Amino acid sequence: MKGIDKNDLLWMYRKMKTSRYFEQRMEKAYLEGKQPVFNIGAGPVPGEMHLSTGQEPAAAGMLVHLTKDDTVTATHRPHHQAIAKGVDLKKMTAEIFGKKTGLGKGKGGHMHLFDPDVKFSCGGIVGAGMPHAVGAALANKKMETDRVAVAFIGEGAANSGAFHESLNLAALWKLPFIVVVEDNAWGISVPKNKSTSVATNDIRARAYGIKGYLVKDNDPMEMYRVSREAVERARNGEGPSLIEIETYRFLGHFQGDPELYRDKAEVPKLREKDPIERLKKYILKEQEVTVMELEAIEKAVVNEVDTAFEFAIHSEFPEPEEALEDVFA
Amino acid sequence: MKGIDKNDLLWMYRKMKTSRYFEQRMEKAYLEGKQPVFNIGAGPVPGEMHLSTGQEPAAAGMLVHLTKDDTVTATHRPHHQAIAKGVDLKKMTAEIFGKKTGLGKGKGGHMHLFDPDVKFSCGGIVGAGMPHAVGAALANKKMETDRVAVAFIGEGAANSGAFHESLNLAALWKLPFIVVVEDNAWGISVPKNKSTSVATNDIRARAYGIKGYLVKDNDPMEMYRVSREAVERARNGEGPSLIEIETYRFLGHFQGDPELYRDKAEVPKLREKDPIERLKKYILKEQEVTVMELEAIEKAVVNEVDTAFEFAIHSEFPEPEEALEDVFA
Amino acid sequence: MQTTQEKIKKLTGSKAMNLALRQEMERDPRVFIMGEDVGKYGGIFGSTTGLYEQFGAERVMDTPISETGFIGAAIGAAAEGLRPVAELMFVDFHGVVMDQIFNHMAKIHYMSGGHVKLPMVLLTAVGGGYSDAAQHSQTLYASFGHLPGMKVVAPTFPRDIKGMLAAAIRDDNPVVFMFHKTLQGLGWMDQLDASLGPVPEEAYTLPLNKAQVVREGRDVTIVGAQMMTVEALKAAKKLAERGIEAEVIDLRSIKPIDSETILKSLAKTHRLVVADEDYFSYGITAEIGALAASDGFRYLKAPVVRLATPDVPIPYSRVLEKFVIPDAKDIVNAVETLVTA
Amino acid sequence: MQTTQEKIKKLTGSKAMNLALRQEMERDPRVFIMGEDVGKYGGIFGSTTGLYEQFGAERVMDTPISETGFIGAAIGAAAEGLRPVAELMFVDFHGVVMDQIFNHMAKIHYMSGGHVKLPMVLLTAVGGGYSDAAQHSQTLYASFGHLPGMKVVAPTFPRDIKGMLAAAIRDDNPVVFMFHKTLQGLGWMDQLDASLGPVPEEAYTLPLNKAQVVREGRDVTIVGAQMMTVEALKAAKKLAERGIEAEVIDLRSIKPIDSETILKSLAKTHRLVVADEDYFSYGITAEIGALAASDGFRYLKAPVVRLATPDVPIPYSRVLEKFVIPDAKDIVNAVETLVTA
Ligand SMILES: Cc1ncc(C[n+]2csc(CCOP(=O)(O)OP(=O)(O)O)c2C)c(N)n1
Ligand SMILES: Cc1ncc(C[n+]2csc(CCOP(=O)(O)OP(=O)(O)O)c2C)c(N)n1
Ligand SMILES: [Mg+2]
Ligand SMILES: [Mg+2]
Repeated sequence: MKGIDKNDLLWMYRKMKTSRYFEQRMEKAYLEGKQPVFNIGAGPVPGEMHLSTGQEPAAAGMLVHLTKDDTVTATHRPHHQAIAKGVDLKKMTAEIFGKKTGLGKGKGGHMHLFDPDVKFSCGGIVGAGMPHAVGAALANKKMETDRVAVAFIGEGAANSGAFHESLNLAALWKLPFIVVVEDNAWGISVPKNKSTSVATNDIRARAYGIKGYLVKDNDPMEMYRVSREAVERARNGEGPSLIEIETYRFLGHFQGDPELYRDKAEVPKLREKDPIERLKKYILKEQEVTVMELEAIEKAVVNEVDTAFEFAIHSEFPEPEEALEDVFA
Repeated sequence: MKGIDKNDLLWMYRKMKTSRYFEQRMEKAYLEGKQPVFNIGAGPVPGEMHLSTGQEPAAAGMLVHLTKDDTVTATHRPHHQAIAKGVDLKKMTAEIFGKKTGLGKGKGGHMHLFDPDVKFSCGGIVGAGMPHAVGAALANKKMETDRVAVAFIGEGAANSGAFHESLNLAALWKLPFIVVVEDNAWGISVPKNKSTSVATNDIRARAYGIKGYLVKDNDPMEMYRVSREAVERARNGEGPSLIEIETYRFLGHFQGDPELYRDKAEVPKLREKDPIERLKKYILKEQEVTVMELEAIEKAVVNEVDTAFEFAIHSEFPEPEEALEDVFA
Repeated sequence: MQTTQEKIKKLTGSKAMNLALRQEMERDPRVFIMGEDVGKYGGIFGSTTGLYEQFGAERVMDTPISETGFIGAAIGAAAEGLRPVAELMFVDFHGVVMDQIFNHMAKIHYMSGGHVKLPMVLLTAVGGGYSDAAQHSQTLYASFGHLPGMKVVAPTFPRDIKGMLAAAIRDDNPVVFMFHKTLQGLGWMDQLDASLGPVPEEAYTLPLNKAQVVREGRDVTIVGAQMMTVEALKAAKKLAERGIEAEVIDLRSIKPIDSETILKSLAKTHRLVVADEDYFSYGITAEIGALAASDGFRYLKAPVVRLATPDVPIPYSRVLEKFVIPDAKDIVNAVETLVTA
Repeated sequence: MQTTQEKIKKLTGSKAMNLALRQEMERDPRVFIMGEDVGKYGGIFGSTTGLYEQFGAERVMDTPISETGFIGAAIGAAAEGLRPVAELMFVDFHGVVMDQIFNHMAKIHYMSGGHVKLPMVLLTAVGGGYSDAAQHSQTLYASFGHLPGMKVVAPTFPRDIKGMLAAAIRDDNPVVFMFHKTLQGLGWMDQLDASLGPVPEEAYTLPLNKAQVVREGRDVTIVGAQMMTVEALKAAKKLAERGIEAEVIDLRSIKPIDSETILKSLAKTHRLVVADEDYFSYGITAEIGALAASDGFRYLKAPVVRLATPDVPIPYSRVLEKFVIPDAKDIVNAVETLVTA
């Protein structure tokens, strides 16, 4: 295993920061019109809102190794992956605001972001994106490229039938496919030990004769290392991998979640181990990077996100009749 | 592990013989009206016909350890299990002939045999019976009985989502559940190595933290031993098991299968290792049983099956209007 | 159903459902609940609030995200004589478990010649209206109504919710019980008057196969279910101001359709508008429209009007979603055109 | 479509389908087939006979019994620009993969604002008639027709099968292509005249959204699809002997319904019988019955007659199955009552 590339770490830092700041702004926008009484349909951003704050390493540590020609499928909690995959942030934000300028012209929304330019998609049905990534990997192989396809899922999704069928297919056909299981300890209110019969999902890789990796404690550097190996193996035709990362859900399952099911002390403890701070410290300590360089990145992040929000907020809503368009090509 | 009980072996011999002879008669009945040109809808027994000839050890070796209060779910290839579970043979035969006196009044047919008196069911959708057995095991546990539930599936079914979800649930809830995977090497025309990413499914037990067993070479005695252990463990609250048995499909996937996909030499080779003959030899050699005793069993078998066919053949068809009955209780 | 005035309380749809579950679980120890987040969370749409605390983890079971597994297990448990209530969180997720539902739950009784009973309830949330987009906003009434072997109900008002849920649990057949999110009266959604109503406290049951005339009228019959009933009632009020008296029928049962009640109304009004939150093609407007064209033909004096969500996925953006789901205004317009034509 | 006489051959439905697949695969290297037993076996209903030999295992891929996995993978491959044809062996199995079909295959184009195209075909066998019982005999036309975002076709005759399958493969949208087992002309089933017909050898396409008048008449319109079209034609022959001239419409497209062709016929005959091998409630008879009651109301002179498989699972025993699936005799009886009423 080679060392860690400084530019990769800075890239990860930037993406993680972008995701974090994006979600801070999004949380605020989402709660507009929903206070003092939470009303899911009110405000500038209606519907469900699943934030990934705390889970940034899972996305950045993997996606730093991909190009825009590699495919990613994500879940109902897609912002960190979308941002790290390079989804057009303006269009993505506009989509979540339901605007005509959005990725899906306002038809998809937060759970259904599609950016074919960077081969990103996500969806609201748990587990359902995995077979799509298997299909992309199959296409990659058929077209004799060295592209890979990565599916992100939650630890809850690892108990769905789609998980099993997808991994068996990917392994059987030796596809350039990787699944990243983001174990944030919870499937809504159900803790992992009430949903999963084994302690960690890397064990399940053996049921398909593929490589299984476990990244503990939400470690961005370890995620980086493990993902690099898995991506290299996939590109070299050595078949699929399963990576489980123990990650942290700082917020509720969705915004508005009363979170009565989890210990009040859990989140503060997790927040002490903020992975972005951790990465920052590591970079400053281990790499030849100054605080000023990082601050420049932070500024750029704020600028990028703010610009995206400006764009989204000032974009037009679609005309009602546009609802009838785009059913068919 | 205790030794093998002679009466158990004789019971197995009887059940395997019954199944074999039943299927010989059924094959003949099925082909009536379908010769010289095979027509699936013609003759006294229309529709698909999946015979289990060669696979008898899987059923007998497991079911010798169960009582009528234990639950069994089976597949589209259900005769050997149904017979070993003690399903009413007259009603079962009548059902396959589409008669009013059948288990399902002629509504179910060969793939849909239900005998609640001995807690047996089967169905035509691959993998779908597994969750039902999990549910029965759950009920057993809730009702604080020591009953177990056993699902039989084919090796092809082990790649379906239902397999994964069922095993995870059974393991998570530590249910008295066993799945028997009958690896007859084929899922219709697809060989195991083109459907399954691991060589044997016992490996997959580890993905749920449960016991996995492998029975090689269709061995009735080994199936007996392994099943006894799994059933005892289940009854003692030690949780689920997965047993894969390497078994033999002597016939086509269904009657009328041209079998162009498999080597002409395969079946003759398998037939040399006929498990019923093998059990017979073992019994005669290792147990204090005479040829005459076995002949008496064989006679009883013929008599039982012939009586069932007589009953079925001479039973009435339902009245057409009865099609509208029994939708609801 | 006989109850005394004193025992009637105003409850939300959610509380009514909750009370029915509680009373049935108290009455019959064989009844238990399985589903995602039905335990401590109390059900994403509040259907099981407080039940975990009262009955414990054995009878209010959180499940993994394994709908085929646990709804299939409910079938297996029902076959053993238990009476499971399985919650499919959103009806939109039925596609991961449809085989268990329509090939097994719905057919085993029949295929067994009536020998295996499956006394179970599939509880599921339906409906749109708060921008939850294409995979979380459907009603899919007809996706269930089309297939034989299950009773499918979709009550609107709290009193019906309670009585029909109790009846569903006591029924020896599989019942799909659809509750509409917006009609649950949840604190975190728009508040509707219709989501609060008088509910007898004591246990009672209501028939699973009967529609109800919720407003009498002579000029036109409007048939709807759940939110479309609510919109129809709103429309009827407006129409009355303009001298048009609409009769409104709340379907309550999606399968079977209570043709008798509909035809009786049609015999009186001779005009029919059907409103459906589900998709247009092969939906409720199709089934009831065809009923009018066949058995009701002699009563019909004008073309049947079909108002439904058009054949497009439910869009996310508020303006778009509002545009596709029919509402009172659409109904008023339709009736006015119809009556004055 | 222009073809010369010489190039037309008599082919079975199965051979017609086969030829379409072969020609499209020769024409476009992006087209490939996935499914259970589509390789050496050639498809349980013969759809892929000989294709494995011609195109090899890469383009005619046998899959594990993992419908969610491989049909989901087809979606993913289509999004990358390939053009998969995925075979779901029996339509009855759709329940294990319905989520991929209706929530993803059918909606992704829309949810992406038209930016992601899914050019794929879901090929599936439908229909009963040979005692394959409740889980292998359904048509489920409406289960697909009800849901937005997919074109659903069910051609009857070999010429249509070939042209519509080619069109489905070339279409940039997901198309569900249903072929009826009994109309494939397979050696191991009852032989029907309708399963053999003239088919141009060269490649051609036919529209996916058009019904076809397959017999002209003035007294009544009979609408059917696949086997019901065949039965309707038989019935029309019998009726003609009795002086009743029935117009028969072969639907071909389940979604969208070609209302224009139906209404045009209704304007002429004023009477409508709809026959459906699918279940009664919320089925084809509902959709077309309601079309008649709404847009066709002014033409209708008698009640619409709905003939369909009643709302029961398909029973196994031959007498029972025969009883539930409508046939020519049922149609004749219905028309006679209708015309003489
Ligand atoms: C098939 C399906 N079942 C249930 C749901 C409802 N649901 C949405 S998110 C979620 C929890 C997912 O848990 P996990 O996979 O761990 O992802 P996380 O939310 O923790 O990121 C559930 C049950 C769904 N969307 N799809
Ligand atoms: C969900 C589903 N997919 C496909 C089929 C069609 N089918 C019936 S049996 C079979 C092969 C099953 O193979 P296996 O599980 O090994 O059992 P075997 O037939 O060998 O006993 C297939 C594909 C089905 N019945 N159900
Ligand atoms: Mg999680
Ligand atoms: Mg097999």
